[in-house]
Amino acid sequence: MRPTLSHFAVAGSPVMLESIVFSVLNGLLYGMLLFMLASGLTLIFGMMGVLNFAHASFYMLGAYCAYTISSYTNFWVALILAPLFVGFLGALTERFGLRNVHKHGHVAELLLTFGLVYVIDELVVLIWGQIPVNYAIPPSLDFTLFTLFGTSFPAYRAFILFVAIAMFGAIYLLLVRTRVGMIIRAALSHPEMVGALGHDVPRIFTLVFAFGTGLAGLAGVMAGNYYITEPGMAFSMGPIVFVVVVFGGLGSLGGALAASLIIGLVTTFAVSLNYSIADLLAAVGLGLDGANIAGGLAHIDLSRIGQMLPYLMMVLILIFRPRGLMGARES
Amino acid sequence: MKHYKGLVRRAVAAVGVAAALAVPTLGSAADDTIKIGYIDPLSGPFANVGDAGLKHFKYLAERINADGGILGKDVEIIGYDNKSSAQESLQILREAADEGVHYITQGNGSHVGGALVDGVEKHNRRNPDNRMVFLNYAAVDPALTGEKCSFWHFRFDANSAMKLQAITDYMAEQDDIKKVFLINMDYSHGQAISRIAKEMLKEKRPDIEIVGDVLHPVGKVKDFSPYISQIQSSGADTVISGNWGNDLSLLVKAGAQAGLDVDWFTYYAGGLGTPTALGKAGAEHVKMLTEWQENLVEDYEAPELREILEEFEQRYDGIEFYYLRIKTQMDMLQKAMEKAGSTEPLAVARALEGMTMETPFGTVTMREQDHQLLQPLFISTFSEDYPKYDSEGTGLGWVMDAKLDAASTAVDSVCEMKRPSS
Amino acid sequence: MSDALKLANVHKRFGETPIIRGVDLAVAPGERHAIIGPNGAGKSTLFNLISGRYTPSEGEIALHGKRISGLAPHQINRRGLSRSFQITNLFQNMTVFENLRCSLLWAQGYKYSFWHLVGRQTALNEAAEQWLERLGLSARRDVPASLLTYAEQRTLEIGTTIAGGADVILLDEPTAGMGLAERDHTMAMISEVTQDKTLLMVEHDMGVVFELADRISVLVYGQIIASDTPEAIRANAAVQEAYLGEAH
Amino acid sequence: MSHSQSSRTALLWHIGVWALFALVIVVLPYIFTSSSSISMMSQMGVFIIFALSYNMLLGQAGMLSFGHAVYFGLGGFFTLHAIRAVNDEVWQFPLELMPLVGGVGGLAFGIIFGSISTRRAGVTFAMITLGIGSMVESSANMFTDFFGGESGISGNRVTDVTLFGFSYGPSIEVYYLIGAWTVMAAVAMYLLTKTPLGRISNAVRDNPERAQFVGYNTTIARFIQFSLSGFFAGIAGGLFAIMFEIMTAPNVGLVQSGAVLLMTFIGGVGLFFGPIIGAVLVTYMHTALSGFSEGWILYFGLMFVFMVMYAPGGIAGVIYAHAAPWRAGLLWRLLPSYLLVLLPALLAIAGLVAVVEMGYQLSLAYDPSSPIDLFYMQINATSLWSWLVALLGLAVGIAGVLATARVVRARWAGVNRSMQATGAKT
Repeated sequence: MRPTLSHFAVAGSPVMLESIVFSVLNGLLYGMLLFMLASGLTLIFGMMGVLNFAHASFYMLGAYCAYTISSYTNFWVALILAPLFVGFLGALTERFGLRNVHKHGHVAELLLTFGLVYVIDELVVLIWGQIPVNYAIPPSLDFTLFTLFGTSFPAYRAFILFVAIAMFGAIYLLLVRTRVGMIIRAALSHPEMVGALGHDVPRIFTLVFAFGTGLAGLAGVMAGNYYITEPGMAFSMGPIVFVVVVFGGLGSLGGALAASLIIGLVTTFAVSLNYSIADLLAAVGLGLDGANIAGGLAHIDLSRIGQMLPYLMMVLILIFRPRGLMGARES
Repeated sequence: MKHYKGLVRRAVAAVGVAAALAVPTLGSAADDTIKIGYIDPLSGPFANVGDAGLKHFKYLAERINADGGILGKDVEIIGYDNKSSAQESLQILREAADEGVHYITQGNGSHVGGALVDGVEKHNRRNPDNRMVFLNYAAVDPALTGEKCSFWHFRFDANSAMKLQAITDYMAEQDDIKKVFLINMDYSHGQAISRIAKEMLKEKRPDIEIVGDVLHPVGKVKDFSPYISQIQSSGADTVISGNWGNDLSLLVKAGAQAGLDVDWFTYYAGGLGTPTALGKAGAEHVKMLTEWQENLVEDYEAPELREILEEFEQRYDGIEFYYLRIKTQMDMLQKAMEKAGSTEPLAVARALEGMTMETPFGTVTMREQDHQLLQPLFISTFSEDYPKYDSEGTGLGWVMDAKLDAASTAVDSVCEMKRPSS
Repeated sequence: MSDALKLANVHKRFGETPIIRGVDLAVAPGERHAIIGPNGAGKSTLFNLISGRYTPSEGEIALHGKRISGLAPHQINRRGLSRSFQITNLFQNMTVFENLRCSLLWAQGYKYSFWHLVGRQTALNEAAEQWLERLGLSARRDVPASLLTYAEQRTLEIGTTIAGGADVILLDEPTAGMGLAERDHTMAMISEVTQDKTLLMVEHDMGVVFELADRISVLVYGQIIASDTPEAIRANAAVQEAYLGEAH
Repeated sequence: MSHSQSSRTALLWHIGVWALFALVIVVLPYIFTSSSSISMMSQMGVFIIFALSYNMLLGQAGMLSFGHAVYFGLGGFFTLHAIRAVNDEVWQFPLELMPLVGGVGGLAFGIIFGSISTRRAGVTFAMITLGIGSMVESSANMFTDFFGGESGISGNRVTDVTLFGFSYGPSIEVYYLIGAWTVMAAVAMYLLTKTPLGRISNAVRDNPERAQFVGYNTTIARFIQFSLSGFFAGIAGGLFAIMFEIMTAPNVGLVQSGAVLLMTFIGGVGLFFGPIIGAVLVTYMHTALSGFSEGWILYFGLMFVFMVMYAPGGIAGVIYAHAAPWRAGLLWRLLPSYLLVLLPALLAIAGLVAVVEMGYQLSLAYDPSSPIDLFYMQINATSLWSWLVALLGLAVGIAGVLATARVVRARWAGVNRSMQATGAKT
């Protein structure tokens, strides 16, 4: 038996509306989480030209640190301390790792962070084990904020949205209003200029890397309890964050925001509008025989394509617009 | 942990003399133990499930050894991490054969189970002097005892068709079920549930409407809320899911967060973190079909099981005794070896065929036709009002709703077993 | 007979900033033509436009009467134009011999072949050996380019530019950074290897320019203010004022 | 002329080296006879081809790919489908040539995806390959007829259609089949480096701009090199499929792509034989170390990071760096300083291994308080003292390495000076 297609038959009915509203909400939420990760990655790339492969690993470290810190204190302390600690680890990475291979070029830097993925992921297993840890949503945020169409919207999701937006605002102000921000912005568009202006480039690099990884840590703090804190979380997040950053345009904060939201919405809608092309055709009165090849392809569910869509989008944009949605320059 | 020690020694040797192409050999290859290779995920998204299973086996082996072992030999469980990969499992199979392992056991993932049935079959054909027996404690794809059935494979868990038969028998009597939603993992196991559930419901309760049938990627979904809103908007009152591990925890967690008001019929809600994830939100709503839950020792006379469950929980903080079928499997293996008077795989496999055994809940039979164990099954509800044992300290426990006799769970099999002549 | 190289009203802007502002230039076949001008006049940009590194914003460039502006560098190279770089631009990890052999591959028609073994192509290897001798680098045959001395690198740079057999050669400051003795040696080498070729070069060293060039063009702020024989340029008042007067 | 003389000696020398390589492959199973070593050595053969094909990109053409397993995996899937077709008797094709099916499959997809990705270079190229790799991996869920879904596809390599009358059931026969292909593919890839395409790929790697100004379209050069690399990766995948008789979606995935990058880089990208060392070493360590725990990945990750930082030429690069002092007869001046550094290095490694193993024991073991056998000692991971001793060893070792490394550097400086003074070839 097929799923009923009443949604399509009575488009505009509350059922359809409900599905859309919740897909938008879920998509926004996922998108903002992606953005929290992508913003740090794109800043680091824009400033240093380093594509930090281990970014999602720092995200995972954020979640685990928050788990440990909150088990001794509480969530709010962890929310402050865990990103700071992750940022500190990032600074160490830059100071004692990346700086040494800088002379060998960007590919060497990329390879170093690639190796770090293995090291960090394994260290997490070493310290916290392979079994998911019980990093829970704080009780003070564990309630239903409002109920819409009979579906409740948990307060913690609203909190994630709030933190993500606050973070975007803070980064934006930092970049536009402060001196450091101006230097970083100058470096984003003309990296060779900053050194010429007499700034201590290595120190700025360390700071930017620490800041970027700290943002990843913050994303980990927020997402670790919303999802599940387990050693596979970096690997499942890593490639998609790259997609976001490349799609939005390497080094572009606005692009990262737009790309995060687009990809968040696209993947969410692909799941919630889970009808195969054949279903759609059937809805308009066209039957397709599943046995032939065209029929076989048409019977692939959207949700299955959904997993592939972000990567397809990334490959297409790299072919047709290599600098991404809003990238300032081609890598 | 002999295996692990050996590993460390090899690790050190390899770090020291990395260039020397030495052959990895295991410290003790002596024949005085019965080695059972446990091939399941010990890393990755399903590591918690694999780890719990391994602990069950080790604990039960320890008990057998304390009673003098089997035929005077100790049972040794060797854990191998297959990373949920069929391919990795086949490589392990080869490794295990070299290490003198003649009995392997696996449960998590019918895709792995299928590859191992095939792999063991090929291995035994090509290496008749070094055969292996595959004892399957949890891979439930009906095909493994159906079209893919093998003489060397024995299944100790009810297969998916049997479980659905039991669930739909029960559902057929619940008049308030009107709309059913199916959500399952996208591989042979989930696909089988989706297919069979629709067939059986249509036959037993043609008035029930299937309002959704979703397959999601295995171990990759982090946020189930899109699926939950799909269930919500379908108007379902009942959900059937064969999900396990994180895929089940995250699913019910997302459902609970969204305030989804449905009854869940599950295979695996009983342990390994799922009760914790369910919490109060699952009370009175989540049902499961299993061969065992702790409170059954209140309903039946089972002192040994009571001792085991209490000792196990004490020993492993946070893990409860969840797999009765692992005990059944070990007991039947012991019985078969004693009957055959040997640990030689062919003789033991022959002894296992058609074997019956008494358990506190009734007689279990290893069906000769397809090597599928028939055992009594229970439907239970997650409830605040439980007899004695709560689940994972949640303050909620499982209450038996119905018992299904071993005979009533039987589903016909298409298996045409090819038996080796020698 | 058409000019070897002809630029007509060539403009190049980067964003809003014009760098080349309407250059017209004609180089006859066999001519040795030098471009001089103060720093920032746009000499390197002009070379980059001719060699296809940049595309002109406006105007047209023709090689032997055929339009080349808008083509990719390799296409222009195949039509018979080759260039050297101001900053040495070699295959740093390859030996001197390999560098020369690489620059001969396309010219000898090997294209992207993966069915010839270069070691067994007698004609190719002999040609490369000959170039080694002509450049005086035989003793350094198997040394990686990155380990050569500066003068040797410059020599190899010019060698790889010319070896491919192009008949129009662009040399960007071939003697920059050299001592006097090295300079004279390089000059002699250039005259020797560019016989029968059309040569366009950018050079700061006036000695080199007046010794080697048949004609000289003076580029100031993206425009050619004079183009004539060395003697005429030396006498040209505007040039004296705009350039020579300041430079010397 | 002396050149032809020397080229003849060079030719003989080359033939000798390859003959030795083949001989080693023939003899090994007589030394390591157990079936798991046969299986491990077969894998080494497969990964030698795979890593060499990867080095056609990274080492020879400067293309850092994060998606090379696509061609390896798809080659394997094509081969296995072909084998199944022979199983089902709808096709007749000898098993010995089956890897060619994989090669052609790898080539076809190398052409398709290469035409997209090779238009860019550098980091953008790396990102496109990552995107394509992820795309192909996740599309395995969509095209379940081809990829077989979660369970993958399997076949039976014993097809009865063979050239040489072997059944290829026993793993030793498969080993020799893989060995033969390894020698053929390695020689072919070696010769490729000696062709105009090979030279131009080097040129494009070193200086794409200059390559254009000697008449080459760098995109086309990269594209052809990429496609051919796909061909050899496909052959490796085909052999992999024959060996395991099962292919699953992760075989085309990022983990596999990462593994080949790891082994190629550790072996060394700058020299042709580097990836061979890497493939052998990584496969050995994978098989020897990955049993119960995944700790080997940590050791590998650390080793990889260490090499990126201090030995970017990989193991082959380190070996090659000693060729010149050896020829100049100056190696003896370096060795004592190496011995000096070896002692604290061993201490540091021992401390590290102890810390890591105790950590795993605590976080993963069935019973953390059971002692671990390490360095012929019994160490208890739950005791504070063991941790203190291990950490102290690690710290003292690192300090010692830092101190003695100065001596090594000073010796090297001395050796380099002497070599320059004597005018020895570098």
